[in-house]
Amino acid sequence: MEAAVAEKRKLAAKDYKSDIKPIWCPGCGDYSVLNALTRALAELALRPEEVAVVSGIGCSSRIPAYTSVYGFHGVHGRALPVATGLKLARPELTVLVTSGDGDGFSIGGNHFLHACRRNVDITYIVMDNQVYGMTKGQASPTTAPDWEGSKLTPEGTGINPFQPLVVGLASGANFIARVSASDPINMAKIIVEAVRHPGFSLVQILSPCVTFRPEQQEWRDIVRTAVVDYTDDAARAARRLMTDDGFNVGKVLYKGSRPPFKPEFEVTDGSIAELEASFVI
Amino acid sequence: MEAAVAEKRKLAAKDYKSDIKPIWCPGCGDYSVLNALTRALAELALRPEEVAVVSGIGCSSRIPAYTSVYGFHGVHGRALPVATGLKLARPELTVLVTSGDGDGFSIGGNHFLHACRRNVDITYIVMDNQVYGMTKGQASPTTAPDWEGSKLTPEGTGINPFQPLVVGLASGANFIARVSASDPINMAKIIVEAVRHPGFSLVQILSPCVTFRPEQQEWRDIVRTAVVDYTDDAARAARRLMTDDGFNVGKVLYKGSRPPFKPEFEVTDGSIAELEASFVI
Amino acid sequence: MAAPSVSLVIAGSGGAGVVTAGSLLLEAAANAGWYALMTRSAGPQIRGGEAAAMIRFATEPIASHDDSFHLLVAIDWENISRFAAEIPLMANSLLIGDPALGEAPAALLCNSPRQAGLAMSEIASAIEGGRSNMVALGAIAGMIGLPVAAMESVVSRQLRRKGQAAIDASMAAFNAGFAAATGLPAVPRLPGVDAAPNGERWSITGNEATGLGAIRGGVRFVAAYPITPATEVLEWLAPSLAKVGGVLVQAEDELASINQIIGASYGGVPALTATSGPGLSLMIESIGLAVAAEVPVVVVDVMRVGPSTGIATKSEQSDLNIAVYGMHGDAPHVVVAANSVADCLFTTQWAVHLAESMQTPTLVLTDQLLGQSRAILPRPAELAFIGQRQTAVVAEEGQRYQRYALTGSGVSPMAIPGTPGLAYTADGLEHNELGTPSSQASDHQAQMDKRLRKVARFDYGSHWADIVDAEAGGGNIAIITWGSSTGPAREALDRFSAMGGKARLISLRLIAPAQPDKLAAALAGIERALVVEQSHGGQFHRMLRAFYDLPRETLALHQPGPLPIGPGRILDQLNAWRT
Amino acid sequence: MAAPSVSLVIAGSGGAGVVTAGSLLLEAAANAGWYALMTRSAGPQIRGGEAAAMIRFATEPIASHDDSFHLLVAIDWENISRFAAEIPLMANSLLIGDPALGEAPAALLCNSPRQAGLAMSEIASAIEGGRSNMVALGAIAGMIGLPVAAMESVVSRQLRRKGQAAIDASMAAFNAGFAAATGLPAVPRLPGVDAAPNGERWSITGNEATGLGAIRGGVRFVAAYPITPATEVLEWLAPSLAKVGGVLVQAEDELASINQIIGASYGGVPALTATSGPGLSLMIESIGLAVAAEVPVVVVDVMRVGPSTGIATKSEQSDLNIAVYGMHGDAPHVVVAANSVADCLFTTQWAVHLAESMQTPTLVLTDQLLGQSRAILPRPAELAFIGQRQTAVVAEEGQRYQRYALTGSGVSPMAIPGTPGLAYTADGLEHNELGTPSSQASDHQAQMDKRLRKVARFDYGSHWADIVDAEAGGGNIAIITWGSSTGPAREALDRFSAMGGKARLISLRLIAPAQPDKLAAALAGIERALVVEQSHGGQFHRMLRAFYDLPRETLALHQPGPLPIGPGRILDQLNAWRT
Ligand SMILES: Cc1ncc(C[n+]2csc(CCOP(=O)(O)OP(=O)(O)O)c2C)c(N)n1
Ligand SMILES: Cc1ncc(C[n+]2csc(CCOP(=O)(O)OP(=O)(O)O)c2C)c(N)n1
Ligand code: SF4
Ligand code: SF4
Ligand SMILES: [Mg+2]
Ligand SMILES: [Mg+2]
Repeated sequence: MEAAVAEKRKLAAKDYKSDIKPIWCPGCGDYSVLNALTRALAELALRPEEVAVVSGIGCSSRIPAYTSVYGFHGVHGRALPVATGLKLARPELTVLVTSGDGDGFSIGGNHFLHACRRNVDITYIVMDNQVYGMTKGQASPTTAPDWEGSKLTPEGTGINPFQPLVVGLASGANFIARVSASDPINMAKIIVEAVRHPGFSLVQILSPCVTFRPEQQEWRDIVRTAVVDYTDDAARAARRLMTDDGFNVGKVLYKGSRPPFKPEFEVTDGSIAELEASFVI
Repeated sequence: MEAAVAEKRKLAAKDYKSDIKPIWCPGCGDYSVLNALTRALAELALRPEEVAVVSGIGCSSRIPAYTSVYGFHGVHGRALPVATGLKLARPELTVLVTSGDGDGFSIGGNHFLHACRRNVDITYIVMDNQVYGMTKGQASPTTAPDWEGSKLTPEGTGINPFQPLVVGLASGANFIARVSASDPINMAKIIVEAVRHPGFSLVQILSPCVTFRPEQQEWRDIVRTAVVDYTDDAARAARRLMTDDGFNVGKVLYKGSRPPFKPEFEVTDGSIAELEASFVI
Repeated sequence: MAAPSVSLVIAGSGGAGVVTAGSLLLEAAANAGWYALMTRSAGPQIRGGEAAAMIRFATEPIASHDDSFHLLVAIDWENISRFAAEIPLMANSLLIGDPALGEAPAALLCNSPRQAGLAMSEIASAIEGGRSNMVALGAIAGMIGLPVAAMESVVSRQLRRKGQAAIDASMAAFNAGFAAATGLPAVPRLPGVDAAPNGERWSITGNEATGLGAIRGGVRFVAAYPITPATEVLEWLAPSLAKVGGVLVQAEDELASINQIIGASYGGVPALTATSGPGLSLMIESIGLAVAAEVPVVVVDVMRVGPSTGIATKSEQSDLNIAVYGMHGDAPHVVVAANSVADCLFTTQWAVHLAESMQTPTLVLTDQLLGQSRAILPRPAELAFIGQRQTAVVAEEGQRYQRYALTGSGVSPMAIPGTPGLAYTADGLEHNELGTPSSQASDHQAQMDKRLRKVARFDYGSHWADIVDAEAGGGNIAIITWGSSTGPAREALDRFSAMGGKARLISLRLIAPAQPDKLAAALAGIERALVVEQSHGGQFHRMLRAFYDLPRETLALHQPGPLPIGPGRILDQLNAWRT
Repeated sequence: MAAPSVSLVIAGSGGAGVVTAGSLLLEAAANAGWYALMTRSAGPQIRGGEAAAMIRFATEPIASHDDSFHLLVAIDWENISRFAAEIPLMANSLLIGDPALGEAPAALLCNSPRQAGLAMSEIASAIEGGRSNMVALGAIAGMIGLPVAAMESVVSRQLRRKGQAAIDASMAAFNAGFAAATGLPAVPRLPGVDAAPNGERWSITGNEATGLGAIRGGVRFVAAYPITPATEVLEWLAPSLAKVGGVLVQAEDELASINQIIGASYGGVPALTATSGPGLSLMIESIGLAVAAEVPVVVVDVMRVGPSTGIATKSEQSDLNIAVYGMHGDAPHVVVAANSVADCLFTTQWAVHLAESMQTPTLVLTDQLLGQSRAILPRPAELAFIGQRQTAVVAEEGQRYQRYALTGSGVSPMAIPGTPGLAYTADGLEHNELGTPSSQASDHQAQMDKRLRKVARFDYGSHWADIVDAEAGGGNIAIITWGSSTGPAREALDRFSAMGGKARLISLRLIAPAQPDKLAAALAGIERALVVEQSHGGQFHRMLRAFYDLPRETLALHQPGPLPIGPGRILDQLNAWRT
């Protein structure tokens, strides 16, 4: 049905939404990410069946079911390997991953490293709210060390926050951007760019958790559009990212040109009989 | 016995060795790491019972049993969390971790990220031979993309090597050095420095696998002493590390000054009765 | 249960303050000398969704909810149908809604309960600062016989910081509801009882009790990764550990948390983690390490509906298999299970004792129902259990220290790092007595025997099971159950006994290792057994078959979560056997 | 086995070329028309340590090693005692060493085998380019009746690239050994047989067979992390997959590999991973995801000695528990086990078929013994199994696609990404038929029933077990076993039968789900059962008790690895029952 329609006219953002009502709290930043994502898919003019959105567990990871494309809602922290397998086995699909700061950088940290390094052509969208929303408010790797809002770390974590873009860059991500949920139009634009860029694209989204981090509603006033344009020099990007305060948003910060990892996957003329012949004695 | 002796005289490197014969191949770089490590312990004048060496699985991870200090030989990739728990629960112990490029950066990657970030006062020694020695020669995260020596990746991995020092720095390691197994004396010196430096210290050792990477025996000729001294500026260190070729050795490359993560662990005057009183209604 | 009880539900959407209302009611009931059990259910929304507080009051301690509810007070109807299956109403139940909010949804009316209207919002709006939920509480109090005075002290304590005006408004709404109760149809009223002497009653959840058991047992290091419904164990432990000189570390994942506690325990500090099914799955490899390297650790699994992510907020007894059989290789270890909110304390404390005594990982199974339920209960007894590890302190003259010495008990004295002369390397590779890796069949056999011996020879005393005879010595019927199915089974037994039936209840606290001799003795004279558990696959029943000889006529009563098997269904089978 | 056979060991340290020698011998034997089974054992060193090749030759296909060896040729004595338990020598065995290298160590002499000297190094040094191992091979050939010609073609092919001089030197050493054999005490000689017609014999290891089964079944995506002893499955698959248009990815860890194959399979490509116990432990959570989200995947576990890291290079059948029961929650899935080197091919191919047909994870259990043994065997049959997944291709008019529709078979047609109009979200949360997350008890029950129905109703045909009657229709004794214990059991049965005994062998290939009706039928007339397995805890026996009714007199014969339970021990019990 959707396909037939798609042939007739360009789909609108709303055509990429499902009819399932999100479980999110009113005002959650993730609504605006869903809006931007569907807007980006419309802009990319992809048919819904050509796209798969993969996720783990968390409020942010609920996105796949709220879209009308193929979705996979797996276990906590393992979205990237699922997406890797899917993209390698079905290279013609457009594969996106939606994640949170806990799912992506805490339990999923190792896959993050190796996905950056492996540079498969997927787009990784991380809704960073500096908290575990789904489990009702614990510190995540990106939480400030002095945040005392969690009963698990009532005096703060005392640990330096994880810098996802710096680590992503150091591990080999091929495209790096930071956007704010308060600007869904620009977010959509950058998601489009990320999808189009070959290799592993990392998009960090500052997406407030209004329930457990109500103070993040101020982010919309704090963020500023990054002043410089992207660089393709990793060392320079590293210096910039290591010294920024995390609120430079709305632009691509780094674009690399490493070719994506794409092992050949197509039926060749070898046959099973040939393989068997090697055992004959 | 050892303790009594220790009181009488300073122990020598050999006193930190056990009588278990290593399973290593003749010529393996790890022998020289064992030598340097025991030499460093002697230099630090620590009593054997004050030290614990923790490891995972791999040729390199066999080191603990070859020493005369307390050892823990756990499962593949999980040495850092074991060491973290041990050090937090027993802050007076000197805790070192010995690992390999597979154990530490492949399966153990997430703990590496978070150990750097958490900055507990332990010393992490990684014997990097760019191969899985123990399982007979597969590519590791640090292997060059065109190495065709493994049957699992007969045409090379096609994947950019992992840059442990860059990622370690990006994640918050507080001390970073690279040394060569071909120079055990200097290696010992740097291990001493790493142990003395507060917080999480990362020491990458180029330690050849003579069996599966015989060409690494040439490393002794390729390595050069790093020309610049260490910096305490992370952004500068990042630029240096991102542009170096991996063969600058023999020096500390970065020293940070973040205080170690050290939650208080001592019996306070609170009592269990007080806790119970809160349930009384 | 033989004593009178009343069961009720307060339901409503987000802002309605359902859970707060339930908690106030519980405290007031405690003031009145009643016992209580409250469980909560919520919709999928993270915040502001619908919720229901299911409460039972009685004049004696409560083991279980009833099969149905006498009274449902719906502050609004928002999504209330979602709870329909969890809050069965019968023909004599009473359903109270606010007439201003329309009709009750059909899903609640299957058994045609009585209905009545209570204009909660209207009454509340007539009072400055009045709220519907206080009106509802007042009406409930009036109906079930809870004296106003019992609520007064609660409200004034709870709202002290908000000032007298807030207290007065709340009590005015409460009193208005209380007055309105006289016009409502009757539900069971509880008799007044004398309030308990000070300190003799506790209000505690299963998850808090688990935390307290850990600290009582000697745990001073906890590492964990948050997961529903185990997080509250950790939330209670974090500040509490700090008070007794321990520490809780939030780890990057469950692989880290299990290995951190292994490290701490290797260092000599009793250590614990708490998680739920998905997290336990991730810990399996390293629990096997703790078996092989003989490091005591306690792993609490607050079970939820599986498989996979399942239903995170609801209860099921389906992690028994993974807890007992989950490790690769032969990995003898200990699994214990709590059978009530109060028993979470006992069992966790015992678990620390077992782990430390046998130097082996011990898994504690509780579940969402136990963990997140709050009970008003008698002050739990002091327990003698305390983690006691056999440590090695001096090397034997001229001998190298044998960390894994082949002792008769299987337990070998463990050197704690820092002890001079006893340095050794703990190893997950098979090893000889010294700990040196060995691939010899003889070393493997010897160490396997030793590790099995440790848990097989240990004296678990009478704690391996709770056994209740409905009528001393009589009957040839047994209910065999475990964990949170024990409460309903206990109540079924009471009812059966009240009807003159004779039966025995055996609730296993020690799930592994099996105790065939003890169960055989407990089954003396039994000809028919009913195995009760909340799992789809009948995991407990299969486990019993694997390790025990069961009576020839054994019936397995099992169903998946989230609905518990109520006392009534168990009683039906007992009665069927009687006729 | 009824046919004549000879069992021998070649042992020596690193440079001695023991394993090369064994391989040459195997090939030569195949040329001579013999069948063979070779297993290897090595010391803990990564390279250059001591090694032993244990070989059995026969004129019929070989299921098992014998209880002891007729002949041991030690090229040197270096650390050979390490193998003593694995290479039992009896009084009539012959132990050959090089007199120049001293005495045989005591560990080999417990049963006082005959001894003889062969001056291998001396003979070899007399030949330019001659090596001791070729002398040893020659002597062995001479003693067991292997014609020189059979070796000639092997050596000339193997050494072609090294030139004629190398070939001549090798054959000269071989011939010298062959000649020396005449002076040595006798060991069993095999009769000459006709060489098999071209293409009718294969030389293959269990791990290679597993890889071939995967490709035959349709697997085209493999992700894995190396681990002993599963790595050879992957090493064979990597280049072979490339030849048939598939791909193998080396993942960062096992958590990644299982999730990568889940992703590929969700994408419609049959997918597999291979690992061993520690890796399987790490995959448990995500195997549960594949159960809940109904994604077919095949997970091969080449078992090694556990628990924990255990003994990586040695065999044990002790991952049965985790394979069957490892997941949290109730997670119905399929577990199959290969019972011989050849059966690794059959069973893996079948596993792909089962996984794809039922859209469920299927675990394949093999072990180090099967996986790393090389067999000369008859060409395996072509098999009809091929992964066939029910896919959905068009949406029903006006209906939203129900990914998890409640069908009678429990299998719901699966939409493959790319199919228009059928986009859905696969979910590990409990869900309704559409896949939308649900926490309703009714949805949970319905989906649990469906997932169980899939595997319970499937027609597994006759492949669920291999059943052998020693004497058609007769006997009241059964051996029940599985996996690599099947070979010795088969041989015990043959011997028993040759002695006039009557018994039945039932080797379960389908471990889960249980097939109680089928086993009951297979046990018709059986009064006594012997359960044989290589585990310390008797896991298989416990599993049988849990799911099956066993004969009243059932005996469990189990021991941990690495030593297999030989045919003799099984035969002893059969004989004990006969008298
Ligand atoms: C293995 C496992 N451990 C823990 C959990 C519990 N859990 C669910 S979501 C979550 C954190 C989510 O945080 P984040 O990714 O930041 O998502 P958010 O809810 O903030 O969007 C956790 C810890 C789980 N589902 N599985
Ligand atoms: C969970 C798990 N997966 C895989 C293995 C197999 N394994 C053992 S060591 C090793 C790699 C070791 O590589 P590295 O850390 O570089 O050590 P090296 O041997 O090169 O010193 C692997 C994959 C294992 N033991 N456990
Ligand atoms: S808890 Fe936070 S992240 Fe989750 S839905 Fe609510 S606002 Fe959003
Ligand atoms: S395989 Fe390589 S790393 Fe391992 S012991 Fe041998 S040389 Fe060293
Ligand atoms: Mg978050
Ligand atoms: Mg290595």
